Amino acid sequence: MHTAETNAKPTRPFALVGWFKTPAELYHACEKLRDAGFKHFDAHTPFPVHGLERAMGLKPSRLPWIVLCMGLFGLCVGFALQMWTLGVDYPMNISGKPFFAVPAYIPVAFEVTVLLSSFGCFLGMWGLNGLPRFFHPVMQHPSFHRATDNCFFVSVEVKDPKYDATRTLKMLEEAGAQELQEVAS
Amino acid sequence: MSTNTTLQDENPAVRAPLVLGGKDFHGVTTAVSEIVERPTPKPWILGFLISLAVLGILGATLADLVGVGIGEWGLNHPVGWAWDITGFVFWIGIGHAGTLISAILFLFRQKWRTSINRAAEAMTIFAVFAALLFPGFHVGRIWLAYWMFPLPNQMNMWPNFRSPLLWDVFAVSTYGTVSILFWYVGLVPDLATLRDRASTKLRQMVYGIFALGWRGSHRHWVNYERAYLMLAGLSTPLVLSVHTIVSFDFAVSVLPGWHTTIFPPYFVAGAIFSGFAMVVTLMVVARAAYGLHDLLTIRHLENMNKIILATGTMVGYAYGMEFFIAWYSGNDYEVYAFTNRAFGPYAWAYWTMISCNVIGPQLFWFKKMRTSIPVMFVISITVNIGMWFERFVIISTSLHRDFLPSSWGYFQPTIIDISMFLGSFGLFFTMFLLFVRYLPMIAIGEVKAVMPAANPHGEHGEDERHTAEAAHAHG
Amino acid sequence: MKRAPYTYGQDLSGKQYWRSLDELAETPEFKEALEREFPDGASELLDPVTRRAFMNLMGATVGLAGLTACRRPEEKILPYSKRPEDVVEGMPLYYATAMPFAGTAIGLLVESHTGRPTKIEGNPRHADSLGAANVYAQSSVLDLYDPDRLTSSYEGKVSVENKRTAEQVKAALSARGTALKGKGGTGLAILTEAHRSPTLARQLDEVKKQLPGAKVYRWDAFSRDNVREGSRIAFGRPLDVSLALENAKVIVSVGSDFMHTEGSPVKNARAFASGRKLAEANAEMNRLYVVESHYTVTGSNADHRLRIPARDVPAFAMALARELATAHGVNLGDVTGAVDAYKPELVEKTGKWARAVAKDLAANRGTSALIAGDSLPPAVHAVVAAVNHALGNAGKTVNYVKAVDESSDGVASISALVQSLKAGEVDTLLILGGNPVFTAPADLDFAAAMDKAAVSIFHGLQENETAQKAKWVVHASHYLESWGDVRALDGTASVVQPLVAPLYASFTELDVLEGLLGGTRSSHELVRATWQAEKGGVDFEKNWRRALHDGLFAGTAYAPEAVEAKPADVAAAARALVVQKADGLEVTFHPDSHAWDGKYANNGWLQEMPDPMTKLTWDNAAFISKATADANGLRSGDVVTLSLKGGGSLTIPVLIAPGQADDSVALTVGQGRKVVGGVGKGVGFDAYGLRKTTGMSVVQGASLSKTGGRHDLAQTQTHHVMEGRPLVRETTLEKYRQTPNFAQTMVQHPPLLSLFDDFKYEGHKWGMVIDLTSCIGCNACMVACQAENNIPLVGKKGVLMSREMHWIRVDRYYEGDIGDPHAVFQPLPCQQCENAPCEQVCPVAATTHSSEGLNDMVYNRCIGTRYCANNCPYKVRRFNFFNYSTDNITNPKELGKGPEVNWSTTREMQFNPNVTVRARGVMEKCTYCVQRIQEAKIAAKREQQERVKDGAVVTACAQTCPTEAIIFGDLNDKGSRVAKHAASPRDYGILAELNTRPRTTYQAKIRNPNKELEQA
Amino acid sequence: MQRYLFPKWSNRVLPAVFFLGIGPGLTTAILGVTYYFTNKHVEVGYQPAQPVEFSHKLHAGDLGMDCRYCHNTVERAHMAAVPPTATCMNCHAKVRADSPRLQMVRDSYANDTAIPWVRVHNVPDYAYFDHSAHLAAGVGCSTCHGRVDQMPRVTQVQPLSMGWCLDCHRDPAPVLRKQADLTNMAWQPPTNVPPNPEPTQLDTGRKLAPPKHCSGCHR
Repeated sequence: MHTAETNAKPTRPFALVGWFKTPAELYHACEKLRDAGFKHFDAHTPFPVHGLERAMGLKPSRLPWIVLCMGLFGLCVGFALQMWTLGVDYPMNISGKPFFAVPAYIPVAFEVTVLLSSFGCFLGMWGLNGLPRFFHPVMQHPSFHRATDNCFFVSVEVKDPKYDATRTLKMLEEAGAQELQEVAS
Repeated sequence: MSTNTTLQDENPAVRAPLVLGGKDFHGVTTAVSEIVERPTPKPWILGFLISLAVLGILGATLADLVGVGIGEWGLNHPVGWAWDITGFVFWIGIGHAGTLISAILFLFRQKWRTSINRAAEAMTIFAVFAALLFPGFHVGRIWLAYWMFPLPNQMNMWPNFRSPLLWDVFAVSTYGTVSILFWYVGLVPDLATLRDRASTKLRQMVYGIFALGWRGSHRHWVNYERAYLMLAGLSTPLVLSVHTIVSFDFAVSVLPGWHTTIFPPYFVAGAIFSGFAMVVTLMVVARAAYGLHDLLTIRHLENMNKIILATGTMVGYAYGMEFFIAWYSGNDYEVYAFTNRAFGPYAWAYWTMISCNVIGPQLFWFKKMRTSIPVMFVISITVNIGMWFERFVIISTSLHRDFLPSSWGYFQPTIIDISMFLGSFGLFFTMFLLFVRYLPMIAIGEVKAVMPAANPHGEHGEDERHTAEAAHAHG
Repeated sequence: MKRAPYTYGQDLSGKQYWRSLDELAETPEFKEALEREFPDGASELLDPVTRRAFMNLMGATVGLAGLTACRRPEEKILPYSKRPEDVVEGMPLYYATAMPFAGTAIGLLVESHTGRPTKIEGNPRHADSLGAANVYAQSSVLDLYDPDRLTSSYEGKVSVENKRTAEQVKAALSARGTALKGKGGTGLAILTEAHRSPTLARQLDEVKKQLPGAKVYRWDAFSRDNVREGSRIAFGRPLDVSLALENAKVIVSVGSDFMHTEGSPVKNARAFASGRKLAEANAEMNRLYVVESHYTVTGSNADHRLRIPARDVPAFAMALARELATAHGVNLGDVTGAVDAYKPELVEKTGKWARAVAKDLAANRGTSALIAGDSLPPAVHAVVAAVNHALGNAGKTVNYVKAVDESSDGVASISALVQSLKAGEVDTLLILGGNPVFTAPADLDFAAAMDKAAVSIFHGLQENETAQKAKWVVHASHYLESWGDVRALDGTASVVQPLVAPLYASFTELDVLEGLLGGTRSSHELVRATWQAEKGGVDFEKNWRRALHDGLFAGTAYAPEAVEAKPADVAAAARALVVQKADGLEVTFHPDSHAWDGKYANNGWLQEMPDPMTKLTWDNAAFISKATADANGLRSGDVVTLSLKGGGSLTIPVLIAPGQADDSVALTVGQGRKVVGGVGKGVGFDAYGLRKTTGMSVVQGASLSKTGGRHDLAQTQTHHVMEGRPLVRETTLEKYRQTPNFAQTMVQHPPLLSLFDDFKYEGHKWGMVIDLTSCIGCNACMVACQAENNIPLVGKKGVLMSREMHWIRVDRYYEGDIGDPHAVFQPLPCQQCENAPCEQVCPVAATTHSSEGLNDMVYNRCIGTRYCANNCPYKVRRFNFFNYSTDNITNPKELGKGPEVNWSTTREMQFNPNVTVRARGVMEKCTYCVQRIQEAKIAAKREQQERVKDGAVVTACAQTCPTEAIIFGDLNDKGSRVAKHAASPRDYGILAELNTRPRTTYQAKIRNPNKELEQA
Repeated sequence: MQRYLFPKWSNRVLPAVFFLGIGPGLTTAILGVTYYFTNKHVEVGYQPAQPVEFSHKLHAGDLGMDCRYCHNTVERAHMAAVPPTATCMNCHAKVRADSPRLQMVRDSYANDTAIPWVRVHNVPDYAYFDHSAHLAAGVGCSTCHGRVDQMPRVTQVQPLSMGWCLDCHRDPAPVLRKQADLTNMAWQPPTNVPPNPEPTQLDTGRKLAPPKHCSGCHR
């Protein structure tokens, strides 16, 4: 049975985790970390805090490209399917319409496009986020359950070259972080 | 003058806040989560049992239809479709409001959507399920319905992609799938909240599994918001295409009264119209039942009533335009079809439709009316009745008297027609009640995000409009 | 392909029957015929199953889509042990035979699949059918397989314990015979229907010879007694009237429905139509005047129809004679004086008419025909005969020929029988066919009289009211399973030959009489003997086989008799004529279009076939005019009590029948049978109760009173006007000559352009043309289609829900005043559109276009969305809402009550093995008889030909059309009849403005009105 | 409050379920259906026991009797009828006149009862196959029925599914033979015949145009 307590005995720590009362404090803390050149740190918030990605210096998402590709793929599949089945494999005279009745094929092609794009969007997002991941070290922080309620967490990973147990701790405390503690990996 | 809307009355420049009662983040979390965590309320059980009973009726009906045949319905030659397809279009239409609220209003940055979009999306999905019943079971040999999908087979036969009915198959199934994805993506952070608040290990595990280990990481939020945006962007043309294609079922035919180019926009407007009416009906009840006055404010309801008024008027315009075009086209069959609608054997249905859809909603021109709970409740229900009749009128009155007078007929529903339609409500409400019982019916995270306190630049109650600028200043 | 039939063994041995039925029942074709859609289900469906079992069955069918090890269940092939001569499994055989019908006989060719007669066609060589057949002939095959037929003989009531074997019956008969011989036959009374069989006549003579005391009586609900009596008065001997209308330019029918129910209807219809075929614009056209009270098929085809109460019809005939004699110098001798009392104006609103018609007749001496209805009094027939004679029509357009059955007045005959029964003079009553207890005049109370006979023997096809009262019930053979012979109206003699051994070891009339006389000759021998005597000689065998092959003995038609008018007698009769005076409402009696006189009451095809004029099915009603209805405050469907001054009343729903004379109520007798099979039970109302010896056809002094009850009348067409839509396009001969292409220019529409290139149809290009000028609306095509294509019945409930399945329907529209409209007919099969709206909307491509332009419907691909039917502008597609073909097949009225299966092994024997039997949930429609097209193409391929020759394929409807109004063929073959017709300026397609490109087109209807009556 | 944390290994569960469970499961299901539920598997190889152990190998093979001696309706009718018992007795009245294995045949002939043969080639009832048409076009027996002359007990060798029919109707050239070879069991299709859009009857040169539209087979 894993609980916060059992995991709390750190053998080799994973990250320094603490939380702020308000989005504003978190925002400024992240700016600090960014300016200090930290790379491997993260914020955990109950809702997307506006502009935080800029404060953390994150690159824009690559998701749109995935969706675009899936969309184009869907479009081709949609048209190819109809063209081949009704035009090539078993052409039949239906209401005197031509075998390649392109106008009539638009709706289905469109729907397939949307469908595959959505799949790309859905799966792509979870893929990029590395989810589902049911266990993550930061969850071991005793108050972490409030990260989905009203606390704004920051976590700085030990593996970050700039990381120094004492200085980073101090730096965050000044920023107003609470319950700062290292969590085991 | 109703007191619920004070702020707006005092200073039009400032919009009424979306969360009342001075709630903080935790307050919001609790308000919503408690609904799920509280022990099951008696009224809920009662409602659920009733829905289950009605669902049972549906089961019996379907067994009869498959076992005996759809002759059990009142269909005949010439009326090959009646309550079945009426029910289909009716439910699909209802579904549309959900997507509209969650997707289109999202793209338009209408923040007031946040507290209603979750329930609305759920409504969409359940409505689509209810809708799928009808085309599914209206076919004569449902055990062969899978022939409508392009599966390789030893007959070397393929479906006919020229048929609007097949477009429907693709449109509706896509619509259902995408709606579910969209809904689930929105649910994940709230499921995480429920996971973290859960008091029993079982709940922690179940919610935990569906939360996929969400930990609110902002690196995730970045992809998440982009995904949400794009799903919204995809759903918007999708939802428009779905009812457009549904309208093609009729528009593509040669039947006077069906063969009409105005159908796509007309159907979409009608769908939104009926959908919002259904949302209002459900929200008014949920609001009262769970005391969500602070999150589902009068402003939300009023906005929806405005949309009902707008779309209702559009639909009314379409009704009129049909007649004009019929007359203007000089096509005798067209002219007859519409005269027959208004003054033929089905005139009663036509005038029910007009009074419910066009006349009723005009009350919403008056603020008193659109902010009065009882009034909007009644009107929202009559609108749904009216919209059911619209579909019935379009389908049956066009069919029962078409080109050759010799084959004219009249459709009368049988008990099985009625039980099928009734049963579909059983299905819908059973699912909806399960939803409000076990899932957060309001998007917790999104509501928090639109609270003034969510603004990382000072807690003083600012209007959200400033936030963006502030963010830029810092960026 | 016609062959002489293989001769049977002992027809009457039960063993033979069972064996033959097994053979039939197990041949592969037969297996194929049943339950095509659920092959695995077929066997289960043979036994009655409960709803649950049926659900399981459905489940099984679903499962079949998936379960791997699940093959179709093992199927047996049971070949013949010794294959009969000429039988090729899978190839039908055709035999020539003839069906006795009303006053004539219809020559037939019957299709037989390994011994099962399945389809009836007219015999092209037979004068009274000319290759066509009417509804009654077409549907008679169903009676053969009627599950409610008598399957055994009984001594006493029809019940298991009273069953008697064939041997016992023969023994009993000969015993009775010897007993009678003892007293010289006194006490024996034989009651027959009006028969036209030389052999039966011979047998009856034989009876009279051996049993001098025996008496033979005759009774028929509808007979031509008056016709013969009339000509007896006019010419001194009882002659029958055989029309030759092809020679007539002006035809005047005084209350005669000669095209549908009287005389030789098929022949008359053909002759009438032949005078109206407009090959080229300047062609001549005959003109038809009809005077009648009840709207008949003949009346609906009139160029001018005069609607007057039946009581005035005789007077009109007289007035016409007077007008001819006085105004046009037609020499009628003494008759002129006799009819002087009948001033044209005597009869309401007819003066102008009488003059105009008389003028027209006088102008066409020798090329006109005056026809009087069978039911009119002999005096009228006499006068009409005199007129025809004086006009020189006799022998040209109206032939007076030897009457086969000279015994006159049937009413007198049966009255006499009842007298002697009541007087106890009859101890043995032998009833050969018919149903006198049901049909005899009500005031005679035949039922009671029948009990007086010590021994009453009833011989008939089904158990009926008479059978129930009989002491002995002998089950009769259907004409398709018996040897016999029959003379048509014009005397043409045919051999009635069996296509199948009697299914139930039954007896023919000949067998019964033979049994009575203690003989042992089979009917086969008896018939041969008759014709041996007639056409004896060395080459008799050759003649005989020739007759069997051709279906008739060549040159047996009677020559028209040279007649001498007897004006004095006619005058006397005319003076003696008592014209009925108006007194309240009048009631007229007609044969029912479904049940005839009651003998077809258990025939589902006929019951569901809509009445030609009222489109009423599964019922009969009192037909009244709108005015009469309003006067009595009645709507269609109101149940009324109809009572006669002379006593007697009837409770029956009324139906407002446009064209019905005011103050005249038309009743059809034959429905409302009490003792009848599952189909006929509870259908309609028995009007015989009002029919008395005093008023067999018309009776005055009736009154209507509303009971307040309502009755559902199932009509296949509920809207009767065209709403000004150009569906049936018609004009007058005159106008047509000015603008022959009027029909094509009637509809203004933008040019019909297509986005796409048209498909090219290089091979065959099947098409159909329907000539509305020729169509008389007789419905023969509907029944022919039903028989050919295994079209199921839906029952009254089904028709009420407008779910009838007919692939071709005959639309009837009224034009003009609802009181006195004129009617037009439009047969409507699938139009086989080249741009078929139904095809593109089918999600599974179950209906597509063939390379020959057929709109194929594939039942086994159909999943039943009904979208195609919705999108069909012609509404010709039919949906199987239930398992119509198998559920309650013997009692269609029960359909729609769920699948309590009531399967009949004999009924299914009629199924055409070349057409799929459709199951529940699939769409069906006219296929242009694609099975026939395929057979013809394959036959051509066998001969290594690439194309089918014109005429090699003909659809069932076209084949049986009495007036050849339907023409089918290959439009690409420029020489074909259909191509020629399609090129005519009269040709148009309905709703062609939708650019559906219908392959079925119509020839506009042309009427030939008389100017003088036009300006009225 | 004790908070439940998922164990580390749980992170691998979901991917594992997908890649090891659903993935292979679906593939096998699809492949299974497309093979095992089709005539190829269900029909081919069907070899029921017959009431009389009639050996086509003996009669058609060793004795070299022509198919049409017994199935004599094949060129005239849509069905190649199973012969009447009388046909058997033509020979067996003398040959093996008292073989016990022919008892049923003799009974059938004597009592005029039918021999209940078991149908092997069973096309669905809504599909109308016509033997005479195919023979006239030059499609021989063995094309569909295989080497019957080598079958002691008849077995089905072709799926007789719609797709299988269509393959031939779309390009019949490879299976067409001269009329003389129709019943020649040993006939081998000529190798590498080019697809011929307008196939013709080899003896008469008649255009064949095998139907590809529905009503060609479904009525």
